[in-house]
Amino acid sequence: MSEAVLVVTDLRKEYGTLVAVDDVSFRVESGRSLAIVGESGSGKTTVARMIIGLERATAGTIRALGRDRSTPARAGGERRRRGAEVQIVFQDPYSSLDPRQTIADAISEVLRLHGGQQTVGELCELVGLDERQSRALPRNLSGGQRQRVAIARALAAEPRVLILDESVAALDVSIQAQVLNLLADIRAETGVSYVLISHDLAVVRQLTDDCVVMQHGRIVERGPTGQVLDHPAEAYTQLLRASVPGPGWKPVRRVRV
Amino acid sequence: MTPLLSIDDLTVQLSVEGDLRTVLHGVSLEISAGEAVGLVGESGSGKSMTARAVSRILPSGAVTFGSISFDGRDVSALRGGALRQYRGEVAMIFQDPRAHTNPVRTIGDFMTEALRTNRGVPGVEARRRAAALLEEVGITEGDRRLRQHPHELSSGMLQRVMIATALLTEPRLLLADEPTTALDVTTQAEVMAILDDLRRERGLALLFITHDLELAGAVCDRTAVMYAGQIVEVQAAGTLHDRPRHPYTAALVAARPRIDAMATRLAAIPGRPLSAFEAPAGCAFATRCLHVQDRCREARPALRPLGDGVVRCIRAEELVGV
Amino acid sequence: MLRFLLRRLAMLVATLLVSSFVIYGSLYLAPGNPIAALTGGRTPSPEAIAILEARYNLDEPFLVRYGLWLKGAVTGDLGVSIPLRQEVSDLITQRAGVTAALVLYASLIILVVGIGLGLLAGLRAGAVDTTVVVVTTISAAFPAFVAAIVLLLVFAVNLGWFPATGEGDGFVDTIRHMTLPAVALGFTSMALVARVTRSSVREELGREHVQTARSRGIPFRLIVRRHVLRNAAIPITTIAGLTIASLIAVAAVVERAFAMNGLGAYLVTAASNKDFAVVQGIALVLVAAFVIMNTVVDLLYALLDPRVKVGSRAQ
Amino acid sequence: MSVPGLRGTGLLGHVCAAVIVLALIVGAVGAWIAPHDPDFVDLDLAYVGPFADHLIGFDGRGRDLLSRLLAGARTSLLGPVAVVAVAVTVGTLLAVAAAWFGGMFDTIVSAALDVLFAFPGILIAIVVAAVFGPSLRSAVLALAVAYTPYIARVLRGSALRERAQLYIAALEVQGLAAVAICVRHLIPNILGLIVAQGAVLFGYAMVDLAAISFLGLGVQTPQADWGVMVSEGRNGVLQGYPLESLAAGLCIVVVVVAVNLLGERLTDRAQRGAR
Repeated sequence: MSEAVLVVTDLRKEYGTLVAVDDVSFRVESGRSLAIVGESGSGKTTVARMIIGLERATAGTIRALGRDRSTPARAGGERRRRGAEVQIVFQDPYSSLDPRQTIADAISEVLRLHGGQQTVGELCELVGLDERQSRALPRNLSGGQRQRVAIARALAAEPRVLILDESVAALDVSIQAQVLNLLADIRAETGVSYVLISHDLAVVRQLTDDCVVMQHGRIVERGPTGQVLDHPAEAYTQLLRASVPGPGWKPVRRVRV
Repeated sequence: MTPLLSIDDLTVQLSVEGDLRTVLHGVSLEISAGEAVGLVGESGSGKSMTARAVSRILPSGAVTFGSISFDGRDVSALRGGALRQYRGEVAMIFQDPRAHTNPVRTIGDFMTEALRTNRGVPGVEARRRAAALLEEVGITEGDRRLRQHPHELSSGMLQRVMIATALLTEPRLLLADEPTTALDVTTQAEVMAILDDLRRERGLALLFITHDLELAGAVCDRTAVMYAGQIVEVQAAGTLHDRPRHPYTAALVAARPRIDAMATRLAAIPGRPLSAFEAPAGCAFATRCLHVQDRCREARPALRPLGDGVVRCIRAEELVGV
Repeated sequence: MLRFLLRRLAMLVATLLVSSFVIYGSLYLAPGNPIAALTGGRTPSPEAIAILEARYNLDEPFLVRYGLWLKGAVTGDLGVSIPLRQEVSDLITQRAGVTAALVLYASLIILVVGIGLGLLAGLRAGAVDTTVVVVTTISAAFPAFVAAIVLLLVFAVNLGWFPATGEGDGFVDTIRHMTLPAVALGFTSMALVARVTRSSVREELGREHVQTARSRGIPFRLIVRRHVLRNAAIPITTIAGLTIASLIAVAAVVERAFAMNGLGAYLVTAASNKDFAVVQGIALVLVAAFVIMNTVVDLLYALLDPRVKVGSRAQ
Repeated sequence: MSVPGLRGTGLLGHVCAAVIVLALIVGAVGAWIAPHDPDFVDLDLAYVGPFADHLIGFDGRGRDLLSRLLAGARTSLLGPVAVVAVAVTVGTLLAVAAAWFGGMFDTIVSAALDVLFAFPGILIAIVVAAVFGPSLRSAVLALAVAYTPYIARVLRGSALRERAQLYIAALEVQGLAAVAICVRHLIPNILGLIVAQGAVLFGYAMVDLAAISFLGLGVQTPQADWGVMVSEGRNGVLQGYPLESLAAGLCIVVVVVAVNLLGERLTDRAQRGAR
């Protein structure tokens, strides 16, 4: 077994009486990628927010690269260090960039913060943005281009784990394919591990090695992505799989509320 | 037999900060009574604008050319009572049910408003019919639901309310604009099943707008694909996915990752989807097409019959099977 | 809904308590010696000082005096004006009617004219709209005291239609006397209400649910009544309530300009004379009226908007 | 042609800005460019109309009216500037801190602001005048206190919205310090609204300060001030000599119209800019 870059153990999050995340554990090995699959309210995004320190876990531990990050850091040095371990790309490409900052400025701000060796030019090239686009403001870029910028900015911290929180969900099909290919290339080049938060099983298949399926805050099924999607064992996973339109698919009514 | 809805060479321009921008360019489409037609495209392709033009709710300042006729009547000429009558026969469902219901009115008010106002159905009778339809879309305790406000219902349930509401006036054509895009997959399957069932039971025609080719394929008889404000291809929904005739349709099918297998590399389409006003003079897809030739850029290809459908590509025959 | 009501009432009481403390405390800190004011500058005998201190509770510590004052205030006893040697509550009741009538009259003008103009402009684009916008832009910039002077000049001095000063006796005469002051008082707020009405009507007209109603063939006038006006009523109520509450303070200016014997004008006189008991009393009454008004607006808001749920606050 | 900072406010916005700048210049140097001594009394010249280089005549005590308007611009305009400067600075700091820290801190700040909100500005000014004696400084202080909760409330709302933007979360995850995020990103992104709110408040402050001086609790006679002049001219109005009140009133109205229009356009622009 190779080295684990991210280990989550018995993670729990309560909001008042509501249990949003309950007893969630998983590990991500170096260079491999994990999908957290679920629908709205499954708790998958809350898990991501706890890993990156935007949300405080009620119980449980989170370790990245062998270092504990179970509670959000306060000190500046520690927060920067954690920033260089795990990064995130959000779903909405429109609000994830400061509207007043050019692309180059946004990336170089992060490079300066972490004292990275890469240059703005290299990062832009890595994600397929040209010189002219790097001088533009976010409002002059399309959704797909902005998402490339968000990826470049996350990579500027040289993280070992990149969380993709529905990062391609808001994109048109033709653009989504471009970004998925880009993410595959980046992984091959940098060896970064992805944690993909997604409801889209086809995207999960394309990008990840392993997956966990969440429902009502709990993990209901886990395993290699191909196996879970082809032979789902749990009823919920089967339902999820059966709900995806494909050739020959017909919607069927189930329940009444 | 005349089709129920017939859109002929429809061009729509919107005024954006004083300029007129073309959003639809020469759209032609027919829907027969009881037929379900899918309208598929990426953002900016003009699919929603087509539905808005049919339902006569284009933004103010819009300029339209071409014609839309419903049951032989010219839609653009309808006024007053005739327009209200038409709107009872053509119902519309929107993507975001929450924004499309008045937050301060009850579900009952919302559902029965058209019946009470335009058909003179008494309140009690209208509520009885509403509760019965809620039952049909799978919402029990109809009377209680009718007293609730939209914020008390989940999005999935609210979308079912929208469907029930649309059916309440017994329309002949339903315009559904991405009705399940904002919903979870399992909820989407359920809502689509309800929509499909009720539509078939009533022999209702459907214009189903979506970005999901496979979803359209599952519930529609024919699928039309739009790009840059134009229809580029129409054919039977069942065969479109496996036998696309327009390079854009083919590219769209190929770009989508598959659930049953991982591709080493997705066949991405270079560039980004264009709106009608940005499209080049020749074939609108020429800037992104892998099979483009010089002659594609010379003149805009016409929508021409091919097999059981129509296609807007001069190389369609040569490219079949490529 | 009941919990919301109780919460809101608890907040009201808390705000009133804190306000009363602030009012009493700040005037307690004021420099100057009340004994000197009582004796008019003569040097009093030690016995006299002791008697006066006991009479006016001046020998008690601050918190006790605050407590006594607050206890009195709840039962309607606001103490005694030292320079005038009269009950503060009597001084207030004599004048409260004038201020209340003035604010009420102005509110009526604001609601009728403001909402009327706003609806007109919101529903009729073009010349009507432009006219309303120009008129309200100017009237919004007209301070009450400038409006008062202009109204005095035109309608009292030049045309002689209305009296220039005083409050009047009997209903008709009171209306005659109050009309100019009420218009002056409501001038700015009327414009504000008109503008908010106009913009909320415009905003509601552009909402998606209005589009749904259109797509279902609901006639325009019904859409306006059932969806646009009903929904726009929420922001209009808020702004109208807030701006009417603010009149309670601005009334001082108008009363002064028209030489009316109201609470506000009297508060100013008392402040100039350092008659602290009166300042405390009137300030408390005005703040209470202001806070109660704001609470009423919040409750109305909750009634109008079903989304305001138990426990959540109107933002 | 467009002045940076006024882009998107249209011709009217530029005209309004020009009026305001002109007024502020007069406020700064008015006393020095006055053609006559604004405080020189000659009762024989009371209410005498325009004459020679006395372009708009004399007031009820025979002082040169134009000179008094020019001299009075100082307190009438710089007073509101002081009110706005204090209220906007304190209000912005409170709003951003409340939005950033949230939780208990936000609850306490919001509750305190709610209580303060229960005091109308003019009422605070009257009480402060009773305690410290009437003066411009008391009035400015009172209004700054009264306006702070107003601006803090508005800005807290927009700071909260901005705080919820994902780019802020992204920078937090990167490990950028909170102060740096606020100063470099959050505040610049709500700056348009801060400026617009400042302009709106300036209009209110001008009206309220003048009203307080009108009540005799702000700037004191015989000092020239537009509010004081409207008040002093009241007797003239009743006697048929309305010029002093009207001239001073007109000055106030013109500046307030300009400020309101500009504030409105800046607010529109800030909201449009909010993607």
